[in-house]
Amino acid sequence: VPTLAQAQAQAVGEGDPVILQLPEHSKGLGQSVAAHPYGQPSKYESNLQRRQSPGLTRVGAASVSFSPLQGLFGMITPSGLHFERHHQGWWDIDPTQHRLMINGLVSRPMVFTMDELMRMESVSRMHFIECGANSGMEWGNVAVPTVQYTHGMLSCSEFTGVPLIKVLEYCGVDLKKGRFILAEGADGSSMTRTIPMEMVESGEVLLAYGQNGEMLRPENGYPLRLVVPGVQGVSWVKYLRRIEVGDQPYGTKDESVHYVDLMPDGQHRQYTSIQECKSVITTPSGGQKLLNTGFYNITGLAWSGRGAIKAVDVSVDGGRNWKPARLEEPVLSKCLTRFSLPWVWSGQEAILQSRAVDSTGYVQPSYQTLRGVRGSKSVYHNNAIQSWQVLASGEVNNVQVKAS
Amino acid sequence: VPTLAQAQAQAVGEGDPVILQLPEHSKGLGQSVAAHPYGQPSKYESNLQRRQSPGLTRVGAASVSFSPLQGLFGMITPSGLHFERHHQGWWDIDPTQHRLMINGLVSRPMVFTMDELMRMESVSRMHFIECGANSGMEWGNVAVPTVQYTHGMLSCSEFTGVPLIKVLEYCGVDLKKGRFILAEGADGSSMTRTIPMEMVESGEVLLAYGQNGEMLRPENGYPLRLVVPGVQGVSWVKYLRRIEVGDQPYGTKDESVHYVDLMPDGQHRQYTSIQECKSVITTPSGGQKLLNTGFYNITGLAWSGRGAIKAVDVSVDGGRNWKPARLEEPVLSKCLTRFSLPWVWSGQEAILQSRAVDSTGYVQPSYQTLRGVRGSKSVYHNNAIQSWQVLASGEVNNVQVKAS
Amino acid sequence: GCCTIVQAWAFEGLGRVATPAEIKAWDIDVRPDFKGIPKGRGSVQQGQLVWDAQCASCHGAFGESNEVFTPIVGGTTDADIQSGHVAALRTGAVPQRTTLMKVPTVSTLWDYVNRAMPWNAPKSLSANEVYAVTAYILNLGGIVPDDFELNQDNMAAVQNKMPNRHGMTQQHGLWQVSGKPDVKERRCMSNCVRSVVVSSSIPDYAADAHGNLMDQNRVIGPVRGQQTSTALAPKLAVSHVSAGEA
Amino acid sequence: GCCTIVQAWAFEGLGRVATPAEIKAWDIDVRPDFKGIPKGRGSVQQGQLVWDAQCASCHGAFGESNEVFTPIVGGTTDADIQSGHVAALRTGAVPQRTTLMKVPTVSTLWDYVNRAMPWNAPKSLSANEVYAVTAYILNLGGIVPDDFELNQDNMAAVQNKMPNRHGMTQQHGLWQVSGKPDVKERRCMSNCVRSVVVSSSIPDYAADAHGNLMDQNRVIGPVRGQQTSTALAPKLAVSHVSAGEA
Ligand code: HEC
Ligand code: HEC
Ligand SMILES: [Ca+2]
Ligand SMILES: [Ca+2]
Ligand SMILES: [Ca+2]
Ligand SMILES: [Ca+2]
Ligand SMILES: [Ca+2]
Ligand SMILES: [Ca+2]
Ligand SMILES: [Co+2]
Ligand SMILES: [Co+2]
Repeated sequence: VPTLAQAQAQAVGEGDPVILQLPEHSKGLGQSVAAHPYGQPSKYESNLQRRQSPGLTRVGAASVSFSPLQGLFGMITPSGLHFERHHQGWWDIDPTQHRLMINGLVSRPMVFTMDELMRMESVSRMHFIECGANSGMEWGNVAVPTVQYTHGMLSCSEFTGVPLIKVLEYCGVDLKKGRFILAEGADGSSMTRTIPMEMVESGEVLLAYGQNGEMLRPENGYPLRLVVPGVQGVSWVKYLRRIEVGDQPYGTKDESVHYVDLMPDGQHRQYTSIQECKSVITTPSGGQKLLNTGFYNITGLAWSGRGAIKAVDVSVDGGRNWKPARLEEPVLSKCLTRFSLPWVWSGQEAILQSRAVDSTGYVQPSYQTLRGVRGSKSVYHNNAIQSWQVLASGEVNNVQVKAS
Repeated sequence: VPTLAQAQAQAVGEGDPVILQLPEHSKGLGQSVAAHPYGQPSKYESNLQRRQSPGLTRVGAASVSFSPLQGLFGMITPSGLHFERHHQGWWDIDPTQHRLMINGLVSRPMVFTMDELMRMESVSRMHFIECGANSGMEWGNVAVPTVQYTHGMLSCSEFTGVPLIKVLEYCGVDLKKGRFILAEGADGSSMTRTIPMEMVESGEVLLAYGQNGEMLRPENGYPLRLVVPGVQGVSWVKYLRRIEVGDQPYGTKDESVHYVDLMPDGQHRQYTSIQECKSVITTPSGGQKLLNTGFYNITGLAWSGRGAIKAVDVSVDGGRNWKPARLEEPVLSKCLTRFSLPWVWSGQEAILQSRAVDSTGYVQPSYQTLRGVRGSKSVYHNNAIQSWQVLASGEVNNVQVKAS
Repeated sequence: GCCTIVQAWAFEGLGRVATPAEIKAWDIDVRPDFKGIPKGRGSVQQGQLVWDAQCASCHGAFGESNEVFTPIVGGTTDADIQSGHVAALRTGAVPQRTTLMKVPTVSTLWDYVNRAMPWNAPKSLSANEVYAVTAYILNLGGIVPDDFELNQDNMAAVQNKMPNRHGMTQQHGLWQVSGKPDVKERRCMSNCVRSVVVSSSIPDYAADAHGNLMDQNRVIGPVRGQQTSTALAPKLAVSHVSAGEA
Repeated sequence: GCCTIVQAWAFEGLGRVATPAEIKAWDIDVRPDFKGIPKGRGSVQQGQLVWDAQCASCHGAFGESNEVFTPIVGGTTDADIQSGHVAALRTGAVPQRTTLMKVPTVSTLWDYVNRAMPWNAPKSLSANEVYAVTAYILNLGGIVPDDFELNQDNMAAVQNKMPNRHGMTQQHGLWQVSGKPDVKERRCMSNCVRSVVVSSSIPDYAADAHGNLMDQNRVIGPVRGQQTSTALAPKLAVSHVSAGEA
């Protein structure tokens, strides 16, 4: 790892040696095209990996790897760094052998091959996917150091596939009785989740095979997954093998034992699904260190499972005062939106926060407001405002604050 | 490679064996999270690679690899499949040692480190990049079999960086005298290209380091390249080390010997840059074979260096009749736009074409119209309508047609 | 003519009707109303045999193990079985929430074990084995007696004894698109609060619990990762704007 | 206070002024008006020594080689040197366009050799060597005599002898944003033409010139790649809509 000194332009004497002495690559012949028929990031980028959070889970095949949001730009997540959540491990399934079955309250239960699904008219749409348990470790207290671990169960891709409602209509769905679907995976867990037909009818729920221009990655459900925009990732069933139309919810394990939100009165909320409006500053963020005083671009991500982002406000004084940030275009529904605000750091302590507002007018809550309603044992759906404390040393730390 | 028969759902007797006998992945435990800290495509996707066109160039380090458009979805090109064009090979440059110099008609010539450039306020924008020589082999006759080779010097990414004009203003640029910039790379070729200040002033030209959420790939100019939306790829100088502001064009090798368009009168057009409105059907396309008769989704890509796509028309009878295709949203300026049109193939011969119209009202020309003005020796800037002939056998072939 | 341009989303000719055998092979879900459950039976004793052979290695002999997954059994009381509310969820008396403390529906247990367990050999159990091992789990939780035999007909009666059967609410706005949010923040822009204190941060001793953060950040850019391991940190110059101005 | 939120794009404190030595090290471009060219000199004879030692292996002894790159020399005539228009570009008399047939400006040759050649050791030549080898290339093209010495002062005179110096036009709409397109197609929607014939296609013998196209397409999807190699093609069933309907 090079030191900071190396990374600063130096003008001692004649000038910077890396300018005065031409580098090897200015004086030699580089590598051929297609040296990598499928290209890779630079070797200097290897610090940015998806990582597990030590101690969070007990076995790697029922676990999470987090996206390194601290180093990402724009809204697209590189597919190689997409977060992972598996309940019974991931597979690289032979797509020629994969089938999708539609049954239940349809006049014609049907089977489709990937060839057939990929022949249908398709749409491509950019959407975020967030695990319902994202930021779950932080409900009670600060638990993890960086935005990778606090918010890294979040990714955003361009998905390509067929609106499920069109295929259900083709199978003769009974939309009067059939107010729910069950989506089921082909992996060992055969993940099952109930989705209200209202969502399917919106046309937004997709039988998706494409992700960022290519096929889904194996870790993300190759060759077929459900895309349920705005809804927690567990409903985006991977390795999708079956859709059943039914007249009541299915009460599956991951909607009766997990992905249920414990309230202060001891009741669990069941079928919590929608990821409400949320944002986080990714640079500067926890575990980082500012190089020196001066100009910085405060930047981060905002999203809402209920629509588009309308505004993001940024505070550098722990929530006393706020200023609207600039939103990167296009601002799309149920998609990450990049925001930024220029800032000059004087070298004194600061507390950075971002607060998003969505197209329904919903305002992202503080921890105080959120806990006031839901307590601190919910595990899921923590969309509180994140605070990053900048110390005089330039170190940025994850903190929670109490305002009065 | 599995046969087609394997890929069709089979309902002989009881049903399809791949449904009746549960696959291994439904009955076992899969792999752990972060098994690949940086993920890869499925092994079943290995046919989609960037490839050289045999015989096109003589040495791999001054050559082209083409993007496999025949298998891509949506508008984003996976960075691993981004087309490559190198003049003196590619490098994986140590970014801590990389510098950008601004000189020429500025009051303060300056040097920036990557740290400093990445601290500045940035924007993220989706744009296509197309080589000026894309489709160049086809000016006279059909020369190559598939859309990978006819149109594959085309990719589209979300780029992140700083608007060059802001940095020039910071250096005290003289915009009255300085009507041109020279962009120069740090590789062996130290690629130089002149860009009119008019384009820089639009705010669209970026000092870019980000591509699809992560850093630029080494093959695409890591750690810094110029992004010049709407302009041929050669101007998007990679490994960017210097910007000079000047009062006249620079007449560099790649604007005096190459990337000059030969007209029928023997004159070359110099400083041709803008990639005019163009489109191509990617499925079904040359070298493919339809699986059987019935429903198909004709889909492809459209783009314009002068703005946004307004419409794409599709013909299935060689240009006699046209129908407007559906455009995938968002439709962005100087960005790929995916179009599609549902079609039922009866099994008889057909000739598929697409024709794009951009926001300036410009209509993509036929070969007859284009050659009528520019002849057939231009090499660069072939934006003619592409024809794919569907034979009764289902085979799709690259053809050119003559209408009367 | 050669070709028809058709109306969108017609899909003519794609797919085929599923056979009854195919639907039977894949349609394995069991709903809270027991729709989908196959006939069968299994006793607590039979379940113990399955459990000890195929489950205990991961979940512990009494479903109490925390090694591979959180405990399945524990934390419920006879009073809970009476009330249908697991009291410890309200009082916080039990630190960890077991499966039986949360699961409101016995169908969920049956369905999940049937589709996903044993973890490394899912879908290998017969229906009778699933009945039996479900009975055994219920017995470990004191929900059914030692001599109980579970079958498709007495599931509904067992459901009435599930300790947390009334522990779920759907009174919230997070499921349906039309649902209303429960949390309301206001968008104050200036002088929103008087004082702000840090109420929680990572204790020093846990600073390197996630490894060396320097190695989890890019080597260039506006910031670096903090050196959190014991290895020597590179010297930082944070007191001036840029070395170039020195 | 701790912090100022500033106006966008201010960048306060970032970057530093470049030193004269740094600018000298990197600002190597030479424009058509010869701005940027360093003082120096080199004769055709000296240039031949450089060429034979460092260039001929790739470009051929007379710049005629097609092996590593298209020929540098050839296709120009004395008449072209007179007119400043390479006639073969109009007549098509020469199949391949050499560098000297196209390059309008001698500065371009000097600049490019100086920055990029020899290909595998760019920027290794001295200014005098670049003058010399440029003189040698010009001599191979009959533009300067055998006893010529090129230097910064006679470049302008040589420019007046470049065979294609008048061969470029900027009269087109493809450079500036405000440029107008030269090609006008109309957007006809129906009955646009009477007949359509295929005028060009890939000859059968070239069918596998790009390898087996089956291996360049996905193994699933609406289509397959065509089998273009000699290996046996899998049997295709194209006469019915789907095997499932059989
Ligand atoms: C090899 C280890 C292993 C074996 C053997 C195993 N399990 Fe599991 N079990 C797990 C893991 C890991 C999970 C959590 C899966 C997840 O994250 O979705 C689990 C989850 C469960 C759950 C759901 C608990 C909850 O709260 O989500 C039940 C019930 C269960 N197992 C029962 C069984 C039964 C019954 C058997 C034997 C027939 C069995 N298990 C065998 C590892 C195992
Ligand atoms: C190892 C092979 C090699 C050597 C040695 C070499 N060249 Fe080249 N040269 C090339 C290649 C390849 C190109 C094309 C580069 C590109 O695509 O931009 C080229 C391009 C050129 C061009 C531009 C031609 C055009 O039409 O674009 C000139 C002029 C040239 N070389 C001159 C020289 C001189 C003078 C030397 C010796 C001092 C030299 N070359 C040594 C391989 C070589
Ligand atoms: Ca989830
Ligand atoms: Ca190009
Ligand atoms: Ca069912
Ligand atoms: Ca500075
Ligand atoms: Ca200069
Ligand atoms: Ca069919
Ligand atoms: Co999950
Ligand atoms: Co180029």
